[in-house]
Amino acid sequence: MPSNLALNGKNATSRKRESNLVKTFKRLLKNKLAVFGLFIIAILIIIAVFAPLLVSQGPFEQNLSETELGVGEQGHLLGTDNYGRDMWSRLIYGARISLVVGLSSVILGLIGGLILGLLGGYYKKLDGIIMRIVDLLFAFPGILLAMLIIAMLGTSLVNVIIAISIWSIPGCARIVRGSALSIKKQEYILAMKSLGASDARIILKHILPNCTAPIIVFATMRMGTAILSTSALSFLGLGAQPPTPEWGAMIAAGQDFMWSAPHMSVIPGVAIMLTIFAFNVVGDGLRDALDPNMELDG
Amino acid sequence: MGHLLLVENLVTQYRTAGGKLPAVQGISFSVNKGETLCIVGESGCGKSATSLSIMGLLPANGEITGSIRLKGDEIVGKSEEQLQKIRGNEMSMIFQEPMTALNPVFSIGFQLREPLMIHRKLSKKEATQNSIDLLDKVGIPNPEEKLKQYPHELSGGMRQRVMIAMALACDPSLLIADEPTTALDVTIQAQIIELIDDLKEQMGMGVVFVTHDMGVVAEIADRVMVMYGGEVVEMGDVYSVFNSPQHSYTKKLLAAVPNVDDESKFWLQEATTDDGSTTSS
Amino acid sequence: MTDQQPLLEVKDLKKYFPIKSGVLQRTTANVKAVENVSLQVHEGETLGIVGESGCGKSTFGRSVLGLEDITDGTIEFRGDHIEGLSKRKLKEYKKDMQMIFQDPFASLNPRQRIGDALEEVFVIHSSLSKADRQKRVRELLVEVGLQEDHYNRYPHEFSGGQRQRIGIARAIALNPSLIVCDEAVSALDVSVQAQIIRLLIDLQKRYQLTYMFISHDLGVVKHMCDRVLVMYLGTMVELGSSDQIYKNPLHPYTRALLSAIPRPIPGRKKERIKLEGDLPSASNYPTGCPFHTRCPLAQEHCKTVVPEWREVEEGHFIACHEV
Amino acid sequence: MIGLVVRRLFQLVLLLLGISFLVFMSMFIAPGDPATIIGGPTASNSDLEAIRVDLGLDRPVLVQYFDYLGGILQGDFGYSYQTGQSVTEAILTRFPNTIKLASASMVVAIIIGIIAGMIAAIKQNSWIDISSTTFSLAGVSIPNFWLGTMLILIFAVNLQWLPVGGLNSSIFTFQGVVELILPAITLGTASAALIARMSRSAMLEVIKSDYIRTAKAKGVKRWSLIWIHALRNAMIPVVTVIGINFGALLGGTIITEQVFAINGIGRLMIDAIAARDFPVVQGTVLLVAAIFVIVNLIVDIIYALIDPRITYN
Amino acid sequence: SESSSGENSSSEAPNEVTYATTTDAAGLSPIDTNDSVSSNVTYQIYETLFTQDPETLEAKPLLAKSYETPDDNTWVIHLREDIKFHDGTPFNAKAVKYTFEQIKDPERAAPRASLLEPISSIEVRDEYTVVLKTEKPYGPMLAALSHTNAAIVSPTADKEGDINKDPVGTGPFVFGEWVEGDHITLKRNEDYWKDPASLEKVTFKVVPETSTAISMLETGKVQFIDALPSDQLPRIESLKGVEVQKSEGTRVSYLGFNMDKAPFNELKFRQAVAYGVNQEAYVKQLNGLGTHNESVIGPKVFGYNEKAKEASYPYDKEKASQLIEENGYSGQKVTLLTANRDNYMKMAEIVQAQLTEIGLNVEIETMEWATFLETGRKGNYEMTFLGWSNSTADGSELLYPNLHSDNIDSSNFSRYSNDAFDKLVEESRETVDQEVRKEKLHEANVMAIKDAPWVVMQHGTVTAAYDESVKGLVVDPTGQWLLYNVSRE
Ligand SMILES: Nc1ncnc2c1ncn2[C@@H]1O[C@H](COP(=O)(O)OP(=O)(O)OP(=O)(O)O)[C@@H](O)[C@H]1O
Ligand SMILES: Nc1ncnc2c1ncn2[C@@H]1O[C@H](COP(=O)(O)OP(=O)(O)OP(=O)(O)O)[C@@H](O)[C@H]1O
Ligand SMILES: [Mg+2]
Ligand SMILES: [Mg+2]
Ligand code: NI
Repeated sequence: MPSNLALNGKNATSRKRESNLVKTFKRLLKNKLAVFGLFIIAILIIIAVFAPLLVSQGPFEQNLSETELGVGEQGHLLGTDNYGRDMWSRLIYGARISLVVGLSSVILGLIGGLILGLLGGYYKKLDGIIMRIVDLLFAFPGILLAMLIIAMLGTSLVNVIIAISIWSIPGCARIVRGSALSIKKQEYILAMKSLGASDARIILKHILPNCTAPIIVFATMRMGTAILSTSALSFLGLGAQPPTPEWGAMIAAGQDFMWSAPHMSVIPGVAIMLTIFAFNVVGDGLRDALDPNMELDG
Repeated sequence: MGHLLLVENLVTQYRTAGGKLPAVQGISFSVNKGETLCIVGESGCGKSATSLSIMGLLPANGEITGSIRLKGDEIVGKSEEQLQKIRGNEMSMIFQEPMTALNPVFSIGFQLREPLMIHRKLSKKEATQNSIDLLDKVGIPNPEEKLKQYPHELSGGMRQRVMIAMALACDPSLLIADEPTTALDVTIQAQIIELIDDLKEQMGMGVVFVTHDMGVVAEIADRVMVMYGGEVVEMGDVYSVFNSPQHSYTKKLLAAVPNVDDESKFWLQEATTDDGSTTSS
Repeated sequence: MTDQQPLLEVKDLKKYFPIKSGVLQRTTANVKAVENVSLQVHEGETLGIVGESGCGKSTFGRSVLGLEDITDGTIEFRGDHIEGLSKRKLKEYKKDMQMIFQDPFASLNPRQRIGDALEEVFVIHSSLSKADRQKRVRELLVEVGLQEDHYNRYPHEFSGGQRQRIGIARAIALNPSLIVCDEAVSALDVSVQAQIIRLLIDLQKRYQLTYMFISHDLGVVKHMCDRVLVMYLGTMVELGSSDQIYKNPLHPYTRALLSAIPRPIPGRKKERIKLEGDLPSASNYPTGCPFHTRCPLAQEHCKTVVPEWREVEEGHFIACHEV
Repeated sequence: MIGLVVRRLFQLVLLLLGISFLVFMSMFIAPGDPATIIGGPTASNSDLEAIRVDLGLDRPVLVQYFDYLGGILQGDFGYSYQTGQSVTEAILTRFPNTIKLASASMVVAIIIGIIAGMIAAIKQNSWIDISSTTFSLAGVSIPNFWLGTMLILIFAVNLQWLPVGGLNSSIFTFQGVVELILPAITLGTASAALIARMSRSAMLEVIKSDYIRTAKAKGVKRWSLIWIHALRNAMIPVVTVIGINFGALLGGTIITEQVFAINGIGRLMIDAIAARDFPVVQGTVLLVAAIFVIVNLIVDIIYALIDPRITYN
Repeated sequence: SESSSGENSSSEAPNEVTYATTTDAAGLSPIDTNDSVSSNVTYQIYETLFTQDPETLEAKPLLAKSYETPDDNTWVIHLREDIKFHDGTPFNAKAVKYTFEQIKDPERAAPRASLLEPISSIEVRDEYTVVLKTEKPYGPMLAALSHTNAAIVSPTADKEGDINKDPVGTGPFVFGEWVEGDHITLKRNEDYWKDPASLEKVTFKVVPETSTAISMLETGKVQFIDALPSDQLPRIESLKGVEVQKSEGTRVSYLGFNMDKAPFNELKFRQAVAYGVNQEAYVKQLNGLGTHNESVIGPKVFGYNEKAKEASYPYDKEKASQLIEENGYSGQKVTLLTANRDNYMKMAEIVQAQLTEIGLNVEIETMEWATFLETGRKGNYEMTFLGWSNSTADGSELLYPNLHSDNIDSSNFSRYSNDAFDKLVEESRETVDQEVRKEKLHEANVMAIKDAPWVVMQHGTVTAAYDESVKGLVVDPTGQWLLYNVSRE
């Protein structure tokens, strides 16, 4: 590994210019924690994809005579739930849904939030109106919003993603706007204006990259909240219906069994934590890799 | 012995994506009490790197070997805590970029008072009074009012002067000035140079002065050190360097000085005689 | 020359900055950064602007390029008012007017490799292919005395002077008609400085370029500029050809300035004119002649009457009662 | 700045109008009928019709809305469908509890968050950093419900140090503070986590800047270097997060109020939504919106106070 | 508000009981409320003319002294004398007339107006005699008059104030204060017409989360909780110093078909499902809180007959699969609408798995209660779970609203319509002779079991957990309890 890295270093000195993406990725790989995070994410994806090959009992198979078994009991790696379903099986099938919901709702919410936040932060004229829209989104109760979505679009996983995305928008918008406001005052923005750069270019190429740090933190943290909020939504009947395994819903279901079978809520909780841990450390690493001031290890 | 500052075999390297970049390649020099050493040299030849190394303020990707001694006390390898006591007090520095070197969210007054309150243990009131005097000394009009302003509200030259005032606040034994007067008009520049000269004489302050302006060098320097590509190519008494430069780079440098007293359109004449090759490390 | 349409005509330009104070951030005073500046700049000439630091040179330069919301006055570029131009039109003009910023570090995006930063200029204003753009950038780097392989470095990996050269490269990239050079060469050692200035002069010759050259280095100004404007506290105090200003400085401030130039001759005793008296500030603007508080010639009426801007000889203007 | 405040308060009125309309409409679009809930599964159709007439639900939606607005102009926010209590009264009795809870959690979140974040940044990649990160991530992955119940179990039931639930005493008494501890931790943890991560990240940016180098050159002590020079610069994104979170906290008090048997706005709102008790939903939503806007106005003012470069004209 | 809870925690002070309820009362007027939490409170404050024996559920006079039925359509009720409402208003025939008319008044929109709907006139014969007339005989009259929502209120208090906020009855406890959303306190009625209650003060504390309530019970902050969720039972039973009471209740939970939709309108399909559902397996998951009995009318409800069992379709997977296969239902896609509360989710998950095994393709659709109610009423579903808490414990009160065709589009969610059944139910309501009624109800019950609009999942258990110092608490099969006889030691 180290010799490899040294070699990369050598390559970079040569005139050949690598794409920024590759460079960033290489820098990312130098961060041990981030590599660990990537590793976890890779495992999660593999598990999600190959779920059927990794289980001995299907995620829906009940066995009412073997309920609430503890971890490792009677051949169940992670025990069973209150219907005698295999927790391990449910957990890894659940990864499919939770990862998709978490990732896509965060990405969608991010897109919405970025658009609103950047426009509001950059254009003084739009700021008022956009921030009021954001306030509106904030103040409008999430449950009511979800109920509206059910009423208008029906209940499906896609609509869950829509609901959670909309929830993520105002927070993201405010954070981006805050950063944009201060970056806008920097002299290099003035310099770009003097070069005649279009607003779009200034916003996308100069303001946006300089507010990546808070965005990354927000987005990676939001992943966890997003997965958890699916349980609130499935309560309304929006989202993955039982017995579909889905981490948020699994935690919610396990809450009634906190005394008799704590593993029912702890296991999906740990899974969520591990997931967002992975995304967070990768996010951290990415932030460092994107930061030109980053300390290079020598 | 007896040198205020003694630098031996200083090597400063920056780690970059393209490997290690040696900005300073084994230089040695000394500064005595009450002496001004001017460092001149090509842009990018390692002057700032030298200054930062002495202060122990290299960026995170910088590393240093060799020995730097202040009053016989080794600085290389000192802990941050130990350096804290020295910085701003025993030695202080004026940075090259005035815009980013001041904290944007604190008023000038706050930033000026700070070294006084830390090292001199002055009360806020005394420190304020002292700050006003300092701003006055560096030629800033209306100092009381300026204390309440923020860096972005000042012109480049004023920020530079605030930096200077800050560095001089505690009458350091060693002042490192990295192009302190480039952003200043000549009248203010003259005033600052005089101020530094005075302090040097009165307090026996040693000065390391980095500049491009040969006029300033001629005025302030006791000794001159010429750097090129991270190395010292010439060092000596200001008179001897100016009057009989040895190294070809020094010669070129002196030849390139625009002279106000000269009638000719200087560069147009020389345009053909110089190939203008300037390669940095 | 005077019969020709000027490239740039500024009339009665004023730029005030409000000073806010207190928790409620109320405007309590104004900083008069630029006060009543009017002048013309002709195609192909170099106008030097010198003056005390803080006298409004940078602000003036930025205003001319439309980077500041000016308080009052008009700016015409090639006969068009740039204050009221549409965005698209303005972009066309921007291509024609460039600025080299005084603080090169702050004016570079810290997250952009300088190669990309330079390339971006071409992306904005030309339709060059990517390969061509990169080629041009390499050429530019070399032209300003940097190396091609600096392409992939970030701004913080350069020395002060190197950054300044990047700023210069960016400004000259598109062959604009007007470049405002704000302390463009101050951080360069004299040999590089000479090279850059030669480059600028060369470009000027080739493309009829016009410079507004803001500098504290009076030596450079002398050799570089056709005309020189001396500013004090936001106002114009003297304007004339380079020869007129250097050989026959009339305004007491100009004289003081010139006398303070350090000469590269060690040991020479300087006989500079020391300015005594209170330093006024832009927010505490003196009445009458702005210079009267420090002027060695000041008379009673200087304190109350604003001196008239008058032509003392062909093309040599001055604002002073006493000369 | 006064202009900003006046302008914002004006916008607040418009915002509230917009929200009230949206809430009103969505309650009608959303499935579920208040009369069915009051009547229960037993009620006959005629019973339900009588209830509807009684509540005025038989009139056209817009008429009901304008009626409602008319009431608001006279300071009348309507009456609960469920209990007949005046909405103003219902809110006033619960509001102090919620504000107590939300503010206490915010204080907990800010203190823990900023300290943890800053320390993590200073010791980047050390074990302190990693454990602070892990703590933060646990903070957002633990559902409030779980955390609250666990805290009760440990500190109230097993150790018997703190009460199980309820907010009955004045905040200025010892008992009042003791009662707040567990709920505030429960509600504040997730925010603390986000604030910690944000502070860390902002701090890492700031710590590399030139002005920190300047401060070092002045010999500023490490402590004030970080907690004064760097912190204030790092606060800008953090303050945003705090503002956002305060809003989220107000909305998110539901679970905490539920677990700790606190009689607050969150529970009032969620119960009202579940029962389609429109007037109460309206009232609580408007209140939360108003607080949210005011908090964010304060955040914007704090921006300008922290960063002198930001001005509002 | 109440004095600080800090003092409350030392409510070892006897003569006081705090009860934790998951939701607050909607109101304190028996006329204007219909929810069980409100009845729990009003039950202590107001009294009805008759009351059901907590064990046998037979109606006994309470505020009434006696009654006679000169003909099937006339009920002459003699009232007890010298009883006063808490506000001093005398209790008399006028008060009864006033109360009943208020319940029946459409303007008042009383949610339980249907209780007294068959009554056509209310006459005051003298100060202490009231005569109720019906158009058709009304069998469950006494059960209806025993219903908490038919409790008698003080006419003065109702006319002059809001009894929903400030209740005035004749009961053993008088209203103290109500901090909405937080707690209600009642005080002992010192002038009660019987001996005053032993408890001086009763607090109904709102604790929305059962697990918190259990913790409070454990730490002594509350003394009494009821309607224990089965999943929490192991924890509650493990608590020291806490007693748990469990007894059979009247509540029935069932899987209902929407008989308007195919194939749910086909008997064969319903039979297959009925055979395929293993109630025993489900009930086992309830930690003893529920009994398996496939009769629609439960053992604790008037009209139950053990023989009903013979009509049922006991669990038989083979038979179910066979029916599915023979009638071409294999792989039939079925949506199982489930409200997100009580034990419905549990039923749904288990039944889904069981029906999948017999070859159906079942999907669960969850809904929150309000949405569910509307959807259910409109019949926009295929199969769903529901329950019925029979607060009068009378079979007519179960069969009429839930399965009689009159109530399609309202409370007859299954949209079951069977003329013969309807007739039997009507007869059970219109007969005064209780023995005849019982027989009719049994016949109707058997018919409903055979027709299988419902597959009964369980009959409920009423539960309470209380501090061992609480004595004399009896929870009746409808889940109600009276604190009059309760004391603390
Ligand atoms: N954003 C601002 N807010 C308030 N005052 C400002 C602002 N920018 C500049 N000023 C003030 O305007 C005056 C002119 O500033 P300017 O930067 O134009 O000076 P300058 O001539 O370029 O000086 P220097 O040579 O030192 O760069 C100064 O007094 C400065 O303090
Ligand atoms: N942080 C850094 N990372 C990598 N390389 C750097 C860094 N800072 C400076 N350099 C490089 O180190 C060399 C020396 O830089 P230094 O700043 O010391 O030059 P200088 O002599 O001060 O020049 P100038 O007069 O232009 O300021 C330059 O080639 C520069 O590109
Ligand atoms: Mg330098
Ligand atoms: Mg300037
Ligand atoms: Ni001319």
